[in-house]
Amino acid sequence: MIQNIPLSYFLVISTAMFFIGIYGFLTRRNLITMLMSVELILNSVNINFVAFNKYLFPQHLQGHFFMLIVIAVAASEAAVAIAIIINIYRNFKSIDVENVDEMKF
Amino acid sequence: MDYTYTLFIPLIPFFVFLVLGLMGHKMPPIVAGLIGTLGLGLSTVLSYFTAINYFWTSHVPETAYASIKGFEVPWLHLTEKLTIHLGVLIDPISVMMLVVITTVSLMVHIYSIGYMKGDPGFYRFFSFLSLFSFSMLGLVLATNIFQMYIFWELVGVSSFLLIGFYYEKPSAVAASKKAFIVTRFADLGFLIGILMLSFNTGTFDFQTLTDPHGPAIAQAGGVAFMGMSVLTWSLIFIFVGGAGKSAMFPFHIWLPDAMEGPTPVSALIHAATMVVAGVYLVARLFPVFALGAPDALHVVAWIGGFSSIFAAMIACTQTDIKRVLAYSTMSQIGYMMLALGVSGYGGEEGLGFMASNFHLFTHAMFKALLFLGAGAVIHAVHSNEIGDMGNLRKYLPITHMTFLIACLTIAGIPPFSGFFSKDEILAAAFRDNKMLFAIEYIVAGLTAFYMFRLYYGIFWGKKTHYHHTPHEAPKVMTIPLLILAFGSVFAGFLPFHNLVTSDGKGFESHIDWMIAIPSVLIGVVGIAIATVMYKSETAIPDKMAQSFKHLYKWAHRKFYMDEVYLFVTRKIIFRYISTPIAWFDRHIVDGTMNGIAGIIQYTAYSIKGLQSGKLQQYAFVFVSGTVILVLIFVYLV
Amino acid sequence: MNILNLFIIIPMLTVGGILLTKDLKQSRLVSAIGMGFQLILSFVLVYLYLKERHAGNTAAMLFTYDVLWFPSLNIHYALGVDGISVAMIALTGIVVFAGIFASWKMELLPREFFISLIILASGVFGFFISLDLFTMFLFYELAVIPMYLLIGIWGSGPKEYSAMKLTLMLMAGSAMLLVGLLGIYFFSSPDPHALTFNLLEISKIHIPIGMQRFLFPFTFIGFGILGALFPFHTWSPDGHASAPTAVSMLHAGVLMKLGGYGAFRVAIFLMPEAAHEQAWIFLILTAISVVYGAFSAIVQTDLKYINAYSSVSHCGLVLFAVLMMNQTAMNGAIVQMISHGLMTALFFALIGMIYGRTHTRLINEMGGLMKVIPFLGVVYVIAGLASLGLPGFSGFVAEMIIFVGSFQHTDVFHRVITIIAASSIVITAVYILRVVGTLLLGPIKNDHFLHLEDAKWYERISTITLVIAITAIGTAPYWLTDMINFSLVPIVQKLSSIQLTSLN
Amino acid sequence: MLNEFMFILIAVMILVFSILTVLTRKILRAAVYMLFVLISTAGLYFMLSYNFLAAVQLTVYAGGIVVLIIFSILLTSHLSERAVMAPFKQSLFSALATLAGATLTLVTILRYSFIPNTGVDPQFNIIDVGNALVSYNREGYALPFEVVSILLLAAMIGSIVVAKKEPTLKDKEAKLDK
Amino acid sequence: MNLSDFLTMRHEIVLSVLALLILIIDLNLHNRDKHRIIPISISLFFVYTLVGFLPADKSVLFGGMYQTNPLLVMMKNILNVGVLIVLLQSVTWLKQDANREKISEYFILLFSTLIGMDFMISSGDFLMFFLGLELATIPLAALAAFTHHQTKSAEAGIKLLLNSALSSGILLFGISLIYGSTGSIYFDTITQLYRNTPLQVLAYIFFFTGMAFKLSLVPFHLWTADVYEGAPINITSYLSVISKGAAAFILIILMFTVFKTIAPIYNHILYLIAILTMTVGNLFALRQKNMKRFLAFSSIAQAGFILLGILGGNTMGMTSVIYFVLVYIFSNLGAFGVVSAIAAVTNKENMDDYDGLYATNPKLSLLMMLSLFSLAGIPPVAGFFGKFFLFASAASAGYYWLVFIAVLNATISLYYYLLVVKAMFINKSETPLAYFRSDNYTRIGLVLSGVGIFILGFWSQIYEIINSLSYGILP
Repeated sequence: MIQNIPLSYFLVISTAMFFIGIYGFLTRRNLITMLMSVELILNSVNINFVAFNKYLFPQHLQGHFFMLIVIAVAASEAAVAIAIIINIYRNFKSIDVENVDEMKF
Repeated sequence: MDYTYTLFIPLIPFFVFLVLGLMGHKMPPIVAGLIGTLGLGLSTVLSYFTAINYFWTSHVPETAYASIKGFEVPWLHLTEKLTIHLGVLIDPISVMMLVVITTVSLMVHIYSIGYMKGDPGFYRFFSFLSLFSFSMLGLVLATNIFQMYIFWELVGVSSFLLIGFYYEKPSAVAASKKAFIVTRFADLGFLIGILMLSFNTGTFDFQTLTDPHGPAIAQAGGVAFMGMSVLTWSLIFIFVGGAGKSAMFPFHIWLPDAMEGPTPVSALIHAATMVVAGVYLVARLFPVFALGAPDALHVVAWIGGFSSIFAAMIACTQTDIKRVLAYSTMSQIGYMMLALGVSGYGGEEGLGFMASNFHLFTHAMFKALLFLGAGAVIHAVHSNEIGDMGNLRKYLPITHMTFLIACLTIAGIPPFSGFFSKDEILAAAFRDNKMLFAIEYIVAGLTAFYMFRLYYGIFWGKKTHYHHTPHEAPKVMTIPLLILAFGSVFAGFLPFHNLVTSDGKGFESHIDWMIAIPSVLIGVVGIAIATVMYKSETAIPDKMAQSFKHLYKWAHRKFYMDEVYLFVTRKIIFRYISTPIAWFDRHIVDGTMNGIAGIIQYTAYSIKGLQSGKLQQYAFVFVSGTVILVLIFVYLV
Repeated sequence: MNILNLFIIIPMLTVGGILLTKDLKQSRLVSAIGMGFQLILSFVLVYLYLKERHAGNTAAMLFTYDVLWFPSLNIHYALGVDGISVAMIALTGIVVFAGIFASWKMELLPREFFISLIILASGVFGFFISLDLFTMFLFYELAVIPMYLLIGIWGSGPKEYSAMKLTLMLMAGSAMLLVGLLGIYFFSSPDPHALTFNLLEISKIHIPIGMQRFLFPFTFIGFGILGALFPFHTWSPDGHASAPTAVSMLHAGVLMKLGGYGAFRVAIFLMPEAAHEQAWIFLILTAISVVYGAFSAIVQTDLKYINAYSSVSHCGLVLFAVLMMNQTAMNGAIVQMISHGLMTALFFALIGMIYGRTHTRLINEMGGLMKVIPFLGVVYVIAGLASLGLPGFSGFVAEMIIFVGSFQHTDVFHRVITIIAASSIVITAVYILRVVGTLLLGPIKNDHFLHLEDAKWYERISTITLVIAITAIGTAPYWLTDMINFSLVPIVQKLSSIQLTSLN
Repeated sequence: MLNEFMFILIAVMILVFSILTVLTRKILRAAVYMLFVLISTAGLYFMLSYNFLAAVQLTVYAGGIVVLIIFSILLTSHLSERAVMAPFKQSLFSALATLAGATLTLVTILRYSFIPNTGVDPQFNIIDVGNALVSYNREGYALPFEVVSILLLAAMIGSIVVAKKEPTLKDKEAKLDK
Repeated sequence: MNLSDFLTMRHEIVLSVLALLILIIDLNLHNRDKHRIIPISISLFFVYTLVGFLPADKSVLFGGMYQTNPLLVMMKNILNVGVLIVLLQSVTWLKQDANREKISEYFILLFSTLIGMDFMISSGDFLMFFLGLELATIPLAALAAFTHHQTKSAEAGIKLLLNSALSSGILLFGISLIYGSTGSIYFDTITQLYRNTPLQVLAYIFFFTGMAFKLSLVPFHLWTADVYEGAPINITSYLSVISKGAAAFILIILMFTVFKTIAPIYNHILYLIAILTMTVGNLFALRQKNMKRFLAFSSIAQAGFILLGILGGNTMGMTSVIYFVLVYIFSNLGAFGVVSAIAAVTNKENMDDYDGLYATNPKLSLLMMLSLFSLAGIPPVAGFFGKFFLFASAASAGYYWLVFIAVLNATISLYYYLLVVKAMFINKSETPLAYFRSDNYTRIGLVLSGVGIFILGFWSQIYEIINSLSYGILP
């Protein structure tokens, strides 16, 4: 809990970050940058968890641990994603998301 | 007296029908013919026995003839009150009809053995004849109106089968179709009438219906629709059915075409028996008509009157001998209808009723004779056209004589039977309605005229050269002619006013010479004109035709009734109802169903762009979906 | 062993038997034996039923058999028959039997053909013996789906289109039906733990009128689609036209009867108030069906289309009569179902046989066939006469009962609509005679037809069976109507009690 | 006062760098911006005195994941390559959707009165955290901890399977040639 | 940890051990003998499936993070049986040269996703739930990208992974708000504190979209078809059957327990989504020519039907959903099994290739037809019962119009199912697929699904068991 800083500030930051991440996900053409946007999203969620934990329910560590797990998940997600991206790069010689549309309709 | 055995009168022909129908093709033709004839002979014997027994042997003089149910079984249970029974009803008119039907039918059977000789459908012909006899007998013996309807339909189908007997001839097929459909249309009226009548009275039974104190007549009052009571309406509808079978205007158009059938058939069905079913129907329900719904009776009278003059006018111009006879039949049945229509109920009042039945009886004899005679002529010259004939009197002496007798009879020349029955009708009409009476005078003259036109055309007239010398028909054909001629001559002396009356009681009747003499005179005038015009080849007929050009043309074209019907069927039913409905079905109803499927397909194809394969677009939809859900369910709901 | 179970078991055994067969000869023999048994069984059932009734058993349903199937939903495998279902079963037995013989020469995939056909038949049998709405619905769908294969594989013409259309429309019908049935189920008892699908149980309670108003159209139209209710009938002409002979027979002869039977057994019986309220709408539709079908038939040139439209007309009359909701008319409806089932089966059998000889179904291309194939010609005429309501054949009996029954309503609406419906008998005559005239009578149009062979023995079995049934009903209708009447009494009593209460 | 200043500084950094991450045209630069974001976030955790979290954030997130990402960028792109940006229409609609979403979410969140903390704020030290991590009672996180290990193992195997360079057709042909 | 705890967690523990065991065996096998993994793994898994059927009680472990009861065990067993069939059906494919070296990885990855699903089903809090969800998804992405030489496979993998990342981001944001507004991640606490406030509804919606992604509900379904098409066919069947089934299970558990206080709200959402899902799924399925893609869209439509059961909101709904999933697993596996058997031998997976199949491969065609009929809900196969009960449960809540729309959609679905039937039975082909004999594993897999399709419907016992188990879990 930070003096004079209300919870809502955190929430504004995290929400903004969340939607910035989403915006990035929707517009970045490079698969890796899309992955980065996902990381932003997850990060914003982490902020939420931590802030809620600290400000509202400091007796327990639920948000705290949630955040830890999310990081772990983010890491494994990133690992697999990057593996696939590299695979795609091999196949398509490009990691532009626009090219990844062989299957449609 | 137990009349249960009368059951067999119709049943014997029925069995004959089954036997011939199922096994006839395996028999030699003559066996089939004999089986048919013998079967009907048996029925005839039974009928005569019944008639003698009913009218004379077991009848106590000076009492009313009773109406007896000889036999009855329930056939179909409809509602609480309504059950269809099958049975036989014995009363004066049914017994009279039994005699008429079996006599004429037997004659026709015998005659046909000769006439149909060599026809590949010989057995078929006899089985159909038996079927018809069965149906007709069942019709007249019906104990209730529904049974009558049942046999009414059967009669219709037998007629259909017989008209279309030469089924390879398209005209015969068309004629049979026409006959069936037109009468079927009329039967719809009959059916509706039955439904109305039975619903209101709670019974189908003739005895209950015609009981002057029964429910039908008791409920006569009240106005239901257009100023007439329910009873009146139902009777009018029933009469529509009768008019259809009896070829009354405007349902008459099937009758001339029905001449496509073999001539004996015309004699049996379209002259003597089936066509009078309508008359019989009205006679059967006569007490209800007379006591409960005089308005309906007026309709009967006027339709009958109009039909008689209408048909007579057409008959004057036709050249096909069977058609002339057909129109003549229509005209004569018009007479009978008119007689019923002008009749009252009970005693002297019921003169018309008696006259009608009387005329029915005599007409059966002489008209059957005329047709069979015509058949003999056709048999000899292989043509129906009057133009192909002439001067046949020396080739066909017996036919000539019997034909002449028949012509005189129909023309109402005393002492032939037609004179008596026609006179009674005129007398009845005179009492009731002068206008109709006048019409009937004219018709009498026309009748005499066209019959003798026919007679002269066939047996006198021009000297025609025949490829084969025409020869008289074999005995098997001429004997029926002679028998019928005998009947035509002497049937008039039967004491009908004591036998067949509206209330079963006899009454005194005598010839009203004030009416009879002018009618005979008119008949003679008609004959005279015909003699002048047609006895030998003259130019008068053509001149007449020229001077009454339009009338002649209209009459010759049967007042364009066929065209009207063609218009109704071809144009209205086919082109303006059925075709649009079929189109509607295919394109609108079915099109809607297909359209729904098409729209679904179209939608499926048009939204395929949603699945663009682009990851970011998917994500966009995902996010927007979430946002929209939030918008709706957090802020709007 | 309950006799009704046999109606399911025998077809199953037959299917099993066909699976073991190798070729057409064996499989048709097995089918014929199996369905022959089924036919005999049907008549045994009729006999047993009458005996039981004679012995004074007045229970609404006889030979009941009840096994709890899904206890938590109270779904039972419940069987039972009354006079109406017995009559329908007899009809089915006859038509199926005739159908097997009509497909005696089915060269293409015969085993599959007979199996599908018998599955269809078992669905129909099951439907008629079910007392439980769930099993009834199950059998209903079971009967519909083999149609797709039967038409699609063994049909002719645009068979794939027709099969698809037929299946989809009927399934859309069952969609509506399902909603109705579920609604009925959930209002079948005030106690949520005592809900039931059992027809008899439900009939004892009173479904709230608001719900009835909602559910009745679903149920009625659901069944009505199968019963060719205007304007949902369009599957019928196409489907019939493309189907192979036996399938047309079964379909028009039996399957379409499911619609009428269900509309009466479920929709009206269970929801009488709504039926009374909404009958007028459907009466108008059915009256249109009757006349419209007949008029459409007039201008058709394909024999099967003619008969299909004629079926629309006749089946319309069934629903029409059912909606009149009095004993006589309903009795007429049942008789009409049976009568039409037999007639139309006969028609389709004949059409199939004629088509098999002439290779055309267009009446304009044929003519004078009576001369060369007299047996078929005569039977065709008989079928035609039966169809146009000639006394002595079943059609007349049915129509007359219906019209007399319908006429028991005294108000102008019912009267007028009855007269309109009755007018169809004339139109029917027109198209029947047109066909008979063009097809059988007149001169022979094509020299090829001169050498056609008349009916073979199996074809004779098929047609004669049906003709006998038609004439039997036509000449002695008393026992049939009596049997039906007895079972109609409770139903009509329920309906009339409603009528009285609504008047008060 | 310092806290507030720090917080605002961190907040601004987070937001600015987040925006830069998604807007910059250089891919590598985006990764670096994201690194800044993650580090700033760690700063927030420090300020909330969740030191352990902050440390994890720095090591695993900023250290591990970002490095992974940077490596993969290096593998797949040229350094000088300028990222292709989305077409204007796509950006516009995405912006609209995200703006709408953000507005709705923010409004909803800010209008909600969270249950204020009434109790004391126990300061957890690293031992408490460790105890909680291995505890299998309520408020213990042994199970997730174990499951995460499975996840990481699976992810590892998965990435290996996917990324493993397989003998392509060409390679096989080459082998045959030998 | 004692024996009873072990028994309680047997699914997860045994499966983890299995995965490790396979890893170890694999390490000790020579490259040549890698194919031996197949019988070993499958028989181990078969034993494990049997173990799963040991009786189980209601129990809570890890302070509420792990909960189990007979119903949940039932769900896991259902999934196990499905997976067993999937494994059997994938043998032919696994034996192909390209996959020879990755056999054990296939099993390990598959098992780990199954572990994830089991944990997800058993989760007692959002943390475990989320972990399970991710464990069930991330390895799947790797599996989807399993085939190297096909670009489609990689594309499927990345589409699945990135989409799932986005969705789990949104879902997490929702969870964080739930946590913020209730102060707990434990289900039991949240249940008591969840209220119908805007924030909580919003949190619910965020959470729901994440689940909707897993279940591929419209409009969160767009990834489905592409992934299904690109992934190896057995993975597709796994995705469409097991993964979706697990999602359905957890969704209904959460709806009926955690979020039951906002049922009036989420019922509206489900109503809307159900209609959208069924309709759009059908519309897309209508014109598909690729069998995998076709089945993908059909499975989207099927997911819409599942929502009907959730809308029922009572024991019946619960039972019908579980039962439907069970039936759906068998039916879909039947269909996928045939597609996979054909693709493994002939490499053809277009609808046109199936023309005239009945003439050459009658048994496969029949199984395909029955499976499709089951999917369409035609008696006497099980699908009819499954659909019927779903509709019944929706009707029990009064959603008659929804039921009507659903049944109409079922009719539309029948149309495209019949297209396949038509191809196999009616269409004539110049070059039909030649007759072939699948290997025994595949045959067993196919027979199992075929038997299931029949038995599940008539044998009411199964429904009753599920029903009796469901009875306890609801308030």
